[in-house]
Amino acid sequence: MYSVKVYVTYKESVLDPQGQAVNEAISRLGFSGVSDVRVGKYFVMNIKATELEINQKVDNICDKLLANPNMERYRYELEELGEQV
Amino acid sequence: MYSVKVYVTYKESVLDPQGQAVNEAISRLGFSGVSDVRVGKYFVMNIKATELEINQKVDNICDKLLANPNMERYRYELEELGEQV
Amino acid sequence: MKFAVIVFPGSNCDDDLFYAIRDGLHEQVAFVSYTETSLDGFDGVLLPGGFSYGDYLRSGAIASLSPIMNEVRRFADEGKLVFGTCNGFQMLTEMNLLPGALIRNKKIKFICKPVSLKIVNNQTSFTTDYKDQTLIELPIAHGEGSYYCDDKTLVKLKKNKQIVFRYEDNPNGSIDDIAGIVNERGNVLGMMPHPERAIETLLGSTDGLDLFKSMLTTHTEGVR
Amino acid sequence: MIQEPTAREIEETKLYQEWGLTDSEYRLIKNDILKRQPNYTEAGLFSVMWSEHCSYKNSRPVLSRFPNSGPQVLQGPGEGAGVIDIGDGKAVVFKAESHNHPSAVEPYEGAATGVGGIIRDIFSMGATPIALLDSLRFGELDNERTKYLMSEIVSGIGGYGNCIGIPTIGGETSFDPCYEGNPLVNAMCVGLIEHKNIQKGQAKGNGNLVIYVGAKTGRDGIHGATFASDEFADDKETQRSAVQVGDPFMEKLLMDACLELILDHPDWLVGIQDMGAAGLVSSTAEMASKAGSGMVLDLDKVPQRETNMSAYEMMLSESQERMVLCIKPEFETEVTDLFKKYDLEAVNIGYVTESTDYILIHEGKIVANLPVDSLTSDVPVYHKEQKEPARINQFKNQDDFIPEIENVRETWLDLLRQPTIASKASLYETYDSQVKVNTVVKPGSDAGVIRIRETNKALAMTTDCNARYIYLNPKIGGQIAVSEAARNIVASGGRPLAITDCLNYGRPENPEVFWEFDQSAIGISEACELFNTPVISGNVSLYNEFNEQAIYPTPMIGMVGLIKDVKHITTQDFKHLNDLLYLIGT
Ligand SMILES: Nc1ncnc2c1ncn2[C@@H]1O[C@H](COP(=O)(O)OP(=O)(O)O)[C@@H](O)[C@H]1O
Repeated sequence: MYSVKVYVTYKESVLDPQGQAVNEAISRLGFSGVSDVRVGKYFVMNIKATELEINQKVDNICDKLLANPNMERYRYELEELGEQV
Repeated sequence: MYSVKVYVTYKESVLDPQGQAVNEAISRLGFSGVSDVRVGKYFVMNIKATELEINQKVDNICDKLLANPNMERYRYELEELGEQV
Repeated sequence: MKFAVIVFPGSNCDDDLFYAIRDGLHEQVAFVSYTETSLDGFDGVLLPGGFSYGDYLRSGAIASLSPIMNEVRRFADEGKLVFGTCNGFQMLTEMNLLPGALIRNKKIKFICKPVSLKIVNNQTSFTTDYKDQTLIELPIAHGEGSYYCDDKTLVKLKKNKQIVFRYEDNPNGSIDDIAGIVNERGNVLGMMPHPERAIETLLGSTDGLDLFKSMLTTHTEGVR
Repeated sequence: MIQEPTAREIEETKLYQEWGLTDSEYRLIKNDILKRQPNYTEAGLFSVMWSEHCSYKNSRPVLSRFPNSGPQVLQGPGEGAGVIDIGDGKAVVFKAESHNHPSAVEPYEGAATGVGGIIRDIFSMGATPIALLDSLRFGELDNERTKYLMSEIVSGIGGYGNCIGIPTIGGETSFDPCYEGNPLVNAMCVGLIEHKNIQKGQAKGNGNLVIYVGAKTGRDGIHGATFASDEFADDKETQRSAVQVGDPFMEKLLMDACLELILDHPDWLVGIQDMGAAGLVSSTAEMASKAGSGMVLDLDKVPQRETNMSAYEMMLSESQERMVLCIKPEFETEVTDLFKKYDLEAVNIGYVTESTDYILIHEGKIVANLPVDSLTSDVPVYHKEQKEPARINQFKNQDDFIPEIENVRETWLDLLRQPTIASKASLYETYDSQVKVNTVVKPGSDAGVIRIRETNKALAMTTDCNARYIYLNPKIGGQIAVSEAARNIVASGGRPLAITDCLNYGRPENPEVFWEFDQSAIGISEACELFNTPVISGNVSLYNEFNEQAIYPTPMIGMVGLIKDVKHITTQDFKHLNDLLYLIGT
């Protein structure tokens, strides 16, 4: 069993209006020196798989569902959990 | 200058309809053994601050804007960047 | 001509399309559930607007994995007419039946209002009944309708005359003011505005009717 | 798991006070109703059912002033929503609901779940929702917090309505410093129904099954009802329990499934009610009490989102998107299958009995056993003290203010710049006002108008209230609120049918607040008599205060009118050059 964290963001070339809005809101709140805010999605899940399979499985799930390659890219982190049944 | 990554998720007890929908979609795609999907937000930004200030500054931004303490919690990672002006 | 309106969990403009065909175009129309696997007997497919699966994850993404979508793909591959509006457009890009993607509106907010569109190609299966370069008014209602594609795709879209509708006053930040595009073959149209909401004078505009009439013309006179 | 306090500890530590029960109420429960100490679960049930939000214990005497009958009234107050005949075997169903406190804490979700709740009230009557309206009050737009609240609340309303696919076709928005710490978020839903399909929230018939449908139960919003009956202060803000998150997608499925059950299978269904404030206990107890029945619920069967939930938590949870059905046992499989088609769980959690006992079983043990009426009708009614505020007399003695306008153009532009007067297009353009293709008049005119398919008729609807008038003179202000609504209906081509309301005030323990409440109700009643518009549903929201400063008395009026022929529909914009302008009235 793995705990998997997936991070999905727009590609650099895609305008990120949410990031811009957050950046402006931060400035309006009076915080200076904050720039280049980008907003993405963050998924946490548990996946049952062997060490051999896990990377391919996560890649597959990301390619097919969690990210749209036309505009997004992803990265992920794995953490092995104790054997839970 | 720091590169800051903030991760915001609903507290455990809060309903996560997105997570549920994504979990079901993953199963329908034929991937087995995936459970407890939670969807959160992910922010990347650059912040100018000294080592002394940075944690408090990020905490403040999160408390005031990026997360609603009534329903969400956050964690973040800092990475010091070279001195860019 | 017989149209199928595909209904996904969370679709909410399915009725809108149904009435447009039945009461506006006076042709046959039936709802088809996302769980079905056949489109036998239908001549055109309509993908409705709304919030399939709550627009969770990305709009249209989860719906595009439904059982019926393999059949929609086959239908499109055979050169038959497929039309998607709003959420339906988002599904078509998610399935790569149309290039590019629809992202969050530039000003973030959902926008519901009438917009002015220019017919930039009236030589498609969906626009023959419009005059070229005319302006029409259709409602929009979306939060993620900003059309995005990379530069290479944009060049290709222009070269192949795949851009069908452009906004006169771009409401959402779409690249090149794009409001609707067809695939290379010209039998799949996706657009953010809602022609099915502009069918009756009582409700403000009838500018959408010619789109469905064009589909009928194409069907009776053969695909261009 | 935390050890629950014993019945004795609850009495000795007066824990019930924390949940909003007074000493005398506790004594009434212990000495007269149960003749024993209530246990933890039971005390919890009483505390939410006897809160103002569920019981109207303070407002009932005031509400009794309202006219609520008439030949056109098919269902007055008391069910999920009121129903008015509009001919052709059809009727219109509507109600308004406030979600002020949750929206102050989590503006997006608070507003969204407010919309979700009022929609459930409408479809649980068997009606198809056809339109939404809202009524919003904020502080002045001179600070970031208010701008943030407004932006999130408007997004939340749109987010829910747009997603579920019900057009939002009208509303009102105004700004005044008195709402800064306690914004008002009122939502109204209108539905259409055939007379024969009108449902009741009742659980009757020995052995009939109690069915739970929709989202799983979590620990969200526990004590939401008592929380709605409590005022705000700065220092308390962080102690709030997590508000509920809305899932409009789930609600769309739930709505479609419930309507299919009601419209296509009336023989399977005995009663239906939504789980709103005080969730499971309020819905089931009301259903049984209304029918004079008893009920046994097995809480182990309640679908749960979290582990180790106690009976107390399950009964008080305000998780959204849930409904209770009472069905005939022979159709259990059919009902389960119908919901399964929509990917929804329908679970049998109990049954109706002949007695009038309300019995809860958890982990094989009886955890509550009460006379069901003790939760619903034995609630004490309070006649609160009233006192005319000093300001009213002061106003009387003040000289009339005669404005001197030097530059008409400047003054006019200044007026238009006032957020309360300025165009609200930037707000209502974020609402899908056209989905379902029946909207003839969108937001931006006097009233929203929806045509009724297959007829020549249409319905006009509006929400109105000028709280300043009510602050200055509650009685006349109340009359003005109803009159304004009526004018908006008439100006759209309709004849007023009836009203719903959201009565937003400060704490009723303050005699001046209570006087405002009562006086404005008198004014509203008088106007309703005159316009022949009975009050067929509504909602009371008290304790709207921030740091002990009450809001202006704000009774929002939601009115629906019938337009006999779509040809009569009028909009407020000028139509042609050289058309003549008339001023009518005084
Ligand atoms: N929150 C809102 N939601 C939907 N429509 C709104 C809202 N606020 C204002 N409107 C619309 O804007 C128009 C003007 O409203 P309002 O400012 O209350 O003026 P009036 O006093 O003329 O009713 C109306 O058509 C109303 O329906």
